[in-house]
Amino acid sequence: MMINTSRIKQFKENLETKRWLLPALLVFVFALSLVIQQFELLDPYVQLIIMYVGINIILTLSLNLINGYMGEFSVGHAGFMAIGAYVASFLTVKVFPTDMAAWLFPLAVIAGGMVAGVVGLVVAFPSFKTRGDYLAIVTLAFGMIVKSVIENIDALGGPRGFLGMEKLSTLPWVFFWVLISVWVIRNLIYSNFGRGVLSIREDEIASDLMSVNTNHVKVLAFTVSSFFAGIAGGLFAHLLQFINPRAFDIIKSTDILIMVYLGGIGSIAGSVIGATVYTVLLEVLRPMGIWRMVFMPLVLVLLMIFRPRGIMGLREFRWFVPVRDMLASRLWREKKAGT
Amino acid sequence: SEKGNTVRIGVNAEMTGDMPAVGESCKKAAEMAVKEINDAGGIDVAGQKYKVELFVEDNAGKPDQSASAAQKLITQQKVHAIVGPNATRYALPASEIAESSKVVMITPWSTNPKTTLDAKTNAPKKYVFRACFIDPFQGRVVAKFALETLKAKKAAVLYDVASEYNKGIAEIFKDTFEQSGGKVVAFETYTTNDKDFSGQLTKIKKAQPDMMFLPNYYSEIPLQIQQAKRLGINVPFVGSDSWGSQELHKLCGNDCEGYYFSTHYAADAATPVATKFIEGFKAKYGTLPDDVAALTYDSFGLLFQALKSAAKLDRDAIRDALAKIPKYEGVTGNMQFKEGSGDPTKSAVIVQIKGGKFVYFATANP
Amino acid sequence: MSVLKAENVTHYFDGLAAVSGFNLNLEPYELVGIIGPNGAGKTTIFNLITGVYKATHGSISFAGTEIVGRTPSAITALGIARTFQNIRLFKELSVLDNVRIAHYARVRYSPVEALLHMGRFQKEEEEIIGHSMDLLAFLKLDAYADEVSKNLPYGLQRRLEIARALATRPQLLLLDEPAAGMNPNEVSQLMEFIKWIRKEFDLTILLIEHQMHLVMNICERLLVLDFGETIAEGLPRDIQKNPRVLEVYLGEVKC
Amino acid sequence: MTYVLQQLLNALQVGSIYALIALGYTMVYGILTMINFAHGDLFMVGAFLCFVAAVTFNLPFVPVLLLSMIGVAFLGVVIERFAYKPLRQAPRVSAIITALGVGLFLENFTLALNPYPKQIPQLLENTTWTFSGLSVSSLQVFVIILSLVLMWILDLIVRRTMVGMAMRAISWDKTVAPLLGVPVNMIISVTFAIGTSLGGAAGVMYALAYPVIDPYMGIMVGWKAFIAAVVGGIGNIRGAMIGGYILGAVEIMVVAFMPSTYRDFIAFVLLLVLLIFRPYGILGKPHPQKV
Amino acid sequence: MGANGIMLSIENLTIAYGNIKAVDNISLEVNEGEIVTLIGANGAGKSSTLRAISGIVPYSGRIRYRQEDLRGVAAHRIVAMGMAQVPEGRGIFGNLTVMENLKLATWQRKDKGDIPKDYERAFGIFPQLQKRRDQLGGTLSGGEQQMLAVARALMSRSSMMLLDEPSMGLAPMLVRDIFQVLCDINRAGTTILLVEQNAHMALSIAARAYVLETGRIILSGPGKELLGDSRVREAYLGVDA
Ligand SMILES: Nc1ncnc2c1ncn2[C@@H]1O[C@H](COP(=O)(O)OP(=O)(O)OP(=O)(O)O)[C@@H](O)[C@H]1O
Ligand SMILES: Nc1ncnc2c1ncn2[C@@H]1O[C@H](COP(=O)(O)OP(=O)(O)OP(=O)(O)O)[C@@H](O)[C@H]1O
Ligand SMILES: [Mg+2]
Ligand SMILES: [Mg+2]
Repeated sequence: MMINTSRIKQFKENLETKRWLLPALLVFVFALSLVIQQFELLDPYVQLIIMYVGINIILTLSLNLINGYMGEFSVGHAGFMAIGAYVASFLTVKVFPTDMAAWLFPLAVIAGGMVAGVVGLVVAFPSFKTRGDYLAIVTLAFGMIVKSVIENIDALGGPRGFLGMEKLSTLPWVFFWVLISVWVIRNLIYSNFGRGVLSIREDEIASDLMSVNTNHVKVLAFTVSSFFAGIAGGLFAHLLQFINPRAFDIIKSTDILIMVYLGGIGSIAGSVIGATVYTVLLEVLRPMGIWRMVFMPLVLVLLMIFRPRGIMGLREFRWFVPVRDMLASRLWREKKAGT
Repeated sequence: SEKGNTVRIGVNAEMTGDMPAVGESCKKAAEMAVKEINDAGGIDVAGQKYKVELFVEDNAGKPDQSASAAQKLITQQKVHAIVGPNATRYALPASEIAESSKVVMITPWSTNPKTTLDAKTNAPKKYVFRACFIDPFQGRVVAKFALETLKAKKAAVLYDVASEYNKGIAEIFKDTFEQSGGKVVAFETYTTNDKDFSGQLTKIKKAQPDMMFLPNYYSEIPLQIQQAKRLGINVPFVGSDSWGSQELHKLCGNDCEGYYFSTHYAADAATPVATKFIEGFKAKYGTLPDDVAALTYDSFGLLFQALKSAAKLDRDAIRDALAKIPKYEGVTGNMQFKEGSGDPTKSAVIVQIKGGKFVYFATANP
Repeated sequence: MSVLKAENVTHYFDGLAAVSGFNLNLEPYELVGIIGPNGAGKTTIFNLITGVYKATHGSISFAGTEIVGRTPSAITALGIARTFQNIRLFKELSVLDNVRIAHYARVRYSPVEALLHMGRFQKEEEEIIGHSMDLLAFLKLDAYADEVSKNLPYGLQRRLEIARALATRPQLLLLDEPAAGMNPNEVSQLMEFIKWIRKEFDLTILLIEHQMHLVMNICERLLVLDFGETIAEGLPRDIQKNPRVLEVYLGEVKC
Repeated sequence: MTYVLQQLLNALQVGSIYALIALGYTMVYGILTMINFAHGDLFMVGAFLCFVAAVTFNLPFVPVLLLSMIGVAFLGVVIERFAYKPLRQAPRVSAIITALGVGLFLENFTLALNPYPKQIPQLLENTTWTFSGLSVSSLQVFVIILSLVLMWILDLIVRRTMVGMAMRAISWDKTVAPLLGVPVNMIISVTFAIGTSLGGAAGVMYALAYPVIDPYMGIMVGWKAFIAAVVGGIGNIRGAMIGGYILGAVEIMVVAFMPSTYRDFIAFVLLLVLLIFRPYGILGKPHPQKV
Repeated sequence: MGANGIMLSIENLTIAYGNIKAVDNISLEVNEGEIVTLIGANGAGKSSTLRAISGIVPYSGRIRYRQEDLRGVAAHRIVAMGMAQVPEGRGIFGNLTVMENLKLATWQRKDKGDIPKDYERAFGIFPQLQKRRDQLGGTLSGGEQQMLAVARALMSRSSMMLLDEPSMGLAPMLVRDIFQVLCDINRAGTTILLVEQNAHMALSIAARAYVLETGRIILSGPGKELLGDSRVREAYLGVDA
């Protein structure tokens, strides 16, 4: 018993010391990104691609919350992205004083995310009653409605799009938001609400009967998910400096879906991997011309056949898991042995 | 920063996505222009001969990919200048990158005024040029043509509400037409990729217009005209430069016979430059060039002419030479950049579709 | 005061009465069994009590509170927990997480506290883990805590369902065929187990069972259902001799 | 009045096409509960086969129609065997994502071969009759009638034949069917063949009615047909027809009586409202969840 | 009965779902003309055994029907060989009419001409079904559904019938009827392997019986004998020994 306990302790200490590595690494990379930004150390093209990867990670993670963790099938995610993009852009261009735009940028992005989050409720409510393919239609129609509404608002430029944003999305900002989204989704998933989300995926009725207030959980999940999609939209808009409704059509939603299922459902690591692989592969294969668009779907189909849940489906990179959860049973045993 | 002893020119084209035919034409014309100049021994820049090297990137008909294609051309391929993208929605994000990277970008076909303007200040961008005229000009040309030549009093418009080009030009047409005494009796919309327009056309028929303006892409025109005729709308149909693809004849057959559109050039009233291009294109690809091809070719022509007069082979020198081009004789007519602007002064032509050809009808000067 | 009181509860599916005029009064600490042939409406009664279906007529009150019309999660939070006839664990999740989820209603921290890992969050999470593990240990499942629940043997899955139900801290526990799939030996152990948890957790228990051995030995009172109607009610001893009940379970054919 | 009639006629034509494509979705869904997101692209392939048959091989209408239907059916069966069948035991969404991938593949592969839109020649004599301002074209009538006939035949197959009986049986319970001697894999292939051949037929019909085709033509129409199928109650053949006609009618009638700019907005909002009141579609029923 | 008399023989059958062994190395046989019953608690592996025989779950071990090894034979081919199953929960197609349900079962038959005769035979045994020929299967009462399930198995011209809990969900009267029909069918020459929870009833009509417990056969012998066995009485008949 003694030996056993000390080994667990050792394992835990080991894990905890090494655990500092990940946040340290992230902080370091964040600092690095600031330096890169300041001294223009990285090729702007590489920077641009990294920022796309970052934005796509946020999108993928946020959709994974609904489709992967909660097991629904939402297909209109680009609609939330559009809302975030337009709200943030409208703020920096039309509302905030021009010379302050750069300072108020984070506020604009957050506002975009919040509006998207509130609109997320529109989709959360039907999800109380419908599931599966019918909810898919609700989200699909929602995406199309968002596009159509923006097309009809002249103040937003309608189909001509909206421009005038400065290039405020920088490597540090994108990186910062990636960290926030990973952190928020991880902390939510490894909490009571996250367990509620998972239990809805596993068995909604049983979940309800185990006292999980499924409606609350759904509202929370849809709000958080659309909030981050909105954040991604704000970053996207201030990276491209131009947005139009078409940039957020069903094809964009499909792209996000593909990244989620490619990387793997119900996994933060999967989302990071899926978004990175997809974005980078698309860039790297650019010289293939049209054939890259033939090749990519083939990769997707083959992956689905051989790994139906995606690369990291339902598995997690161990350092993303809180110690409390990962070692729950061992720590408990250790405590019992101690007392 | 630019490397080697070649002139490196990038093309950012819509090879996949929603308008692959545009990208295809653009690429063909670019390859032809480059081959011609290399076959002629290359290009003289500041007293030295250079071969031209071409880099084509697909922007997949997505704004983000358009930006990354531009960025890749600039920093990875280290091009001296970029031609493309063609559609405004892809040209805009790419133009921001070109402008901030100080690399010349010439869009062959983006007719939206905003492409060459700084969105904040509305001042012209320094590095962004185009080879075509702009929508307001074209909208006015068509409106005037409808009022004066067709003597139309009541016009109907059907346009794609989800597409910036169509909507922009439709609105300018409406304004001009109504300011000049006409009346737009129906102003109907559809959404990209629609193929059925019967609802809108039935409504238009009820409004009894004298003419109908269709500022839409050539691939949609045949369907719109056929369906209109089937419903018994027998008025002249008028279009804009987006009609100007040779494919239109194949797609439309007899249905478009006799109608008009404004465009960049007319093959039959062609100058020797144009004739040479048309013949060359036909010989190389077996089809007649459309105006994306002509404008792409002209974009290259503009670049080549600028290169010849550039002080040295360098991005800024190219931009300065381009801005100061005295007069360029292109396939799509003579052009010159307005003082401090990336928009050329050039005329439009009205062509009529006759016997499966685009026939010169009139010229409209700015 | 009675723990559960059902009065004249009736439920129709597409016009078919699955349960009609059902009455039940459970006193604290009672252990009552419901028996009856397949399709008699036994599980439907559980579903009505736990809010999965809303009774077409009648009233059900729990500790004096009317519960018809409330959501299942609200009813569970009030203190009624159940297991399922066809096991419904959260299959892909670990045994421990299955039990942790059942603590949902008792968590006091808000999503924001969860995000920021503020004091209450840490404390409650540790409590939940501690309580869940204690419960698992109590039911001799702690060795499997990190196992994915679908990989447990059938018998342990049943036991985990009970553990999960207990984690909601119920006053009233509904067990739907807890002995299904158990051999006579296991059934005997289960009988002890049920009596034991009743004592430990001070529970009122209502159970559905086909295994006469179990029912006859541990239930203090029995209800016999057939075609949605209660055909007999009383002490096991009397029920066992009731000719109508015998007919339901036994019969003879000459071949 | 003429105006309203004319618009009704328009709605009927648009609805017929949506209904035809929706049928293909519904058939596959009905039997496998799988949304075949590649269906819109198979429809596109049908239109392209029509082009090849009519232009390259210069065939008349009937062989063109048959060839497209058979070609697409063959493609559908091949796709089912290689891309979907391995996923029958996998989570449902995996198959849906695979279908998305297959669809993207079909689009871009076709595009790689044909960058330009293609024109479909007039395979049928097209005359327009006018009755006091009401224009009816023979093609319009033909499209509506042929759609109805194909739907009727399908309905007959599903309701009256042994194969149709087996399809319905499999959709009710896949595991019991083989115990009665029904070869499930074969029936699924047949269902795919029929469902996708209807997509092929819709492709031809669409190509005749709207004779300019391109590789991306199936995307939007496909999504809309999927919506139609769901609105009607997915898995239900008559529901798909009703859904198709409803979607067609909504789209046309919004244009007819309201500013056409609002068409998409109003149409989708109406569909959402409909789904709120009938969450499982018009003829659909929720699968009873036994607890 | 000699070797010829063995209709179905199962040797060392093991069935696993993932990590769970549902059936663990069992052997049993059914002779031509017999009723053999397999009893055991929920989850003992009875249904799994039947599913393996019908070829719809993978297994290890050997299953032979009339000397032919069934490994690799597709489920629908096994039906064509004359072995039909009445599955657990009846497996009625609720969206098909009674007639259609019956008709579907003739899928594998080559002798299409004889089919009408068999409808008559089925309706002769279950006159109630004839009255409901055009009613949807889903709207039948439980007992009628069970009759339909048996009738359907008859329609595939099976010489051997596997039944999975035919008494499930039936009122006592109907249970008796169904068992009576099974006896009649058996007397007319159909071999029967019967899985039952209603052990009392099953044992009373079976020639031989096997008792399955958590995947293993713990007892076997003539039906009547097991009916008197104290262990069986305690565990399955709810009677204290
Ligand atoms: N969701 C539902 N929709 C329609 N009918 C249902 C539903 N749930 C149950 N039923 C029907 O109600 C009746 C009672 O079912 P219930 O599940 O309560 O039976 P039970 O007594 O628990 O039987 P068992 O012993 O087999 O579990 C049955 O006829 C069943 O088919
Ligand atoms: N498809 C499946 N996947 C996983 N496990 C299964 C599956 N089918 C059955 N099992 C498990 O295999 C074991 C035996 O099941 P089986 O259905 O053969 O039992 P049974 O004796 O027929 O029980 P019952 O009396 O309930 O019908 C059970 O533990 C069951 O949970
Ligand atoms: Mg039950
Ligand atoms: Mg069974």
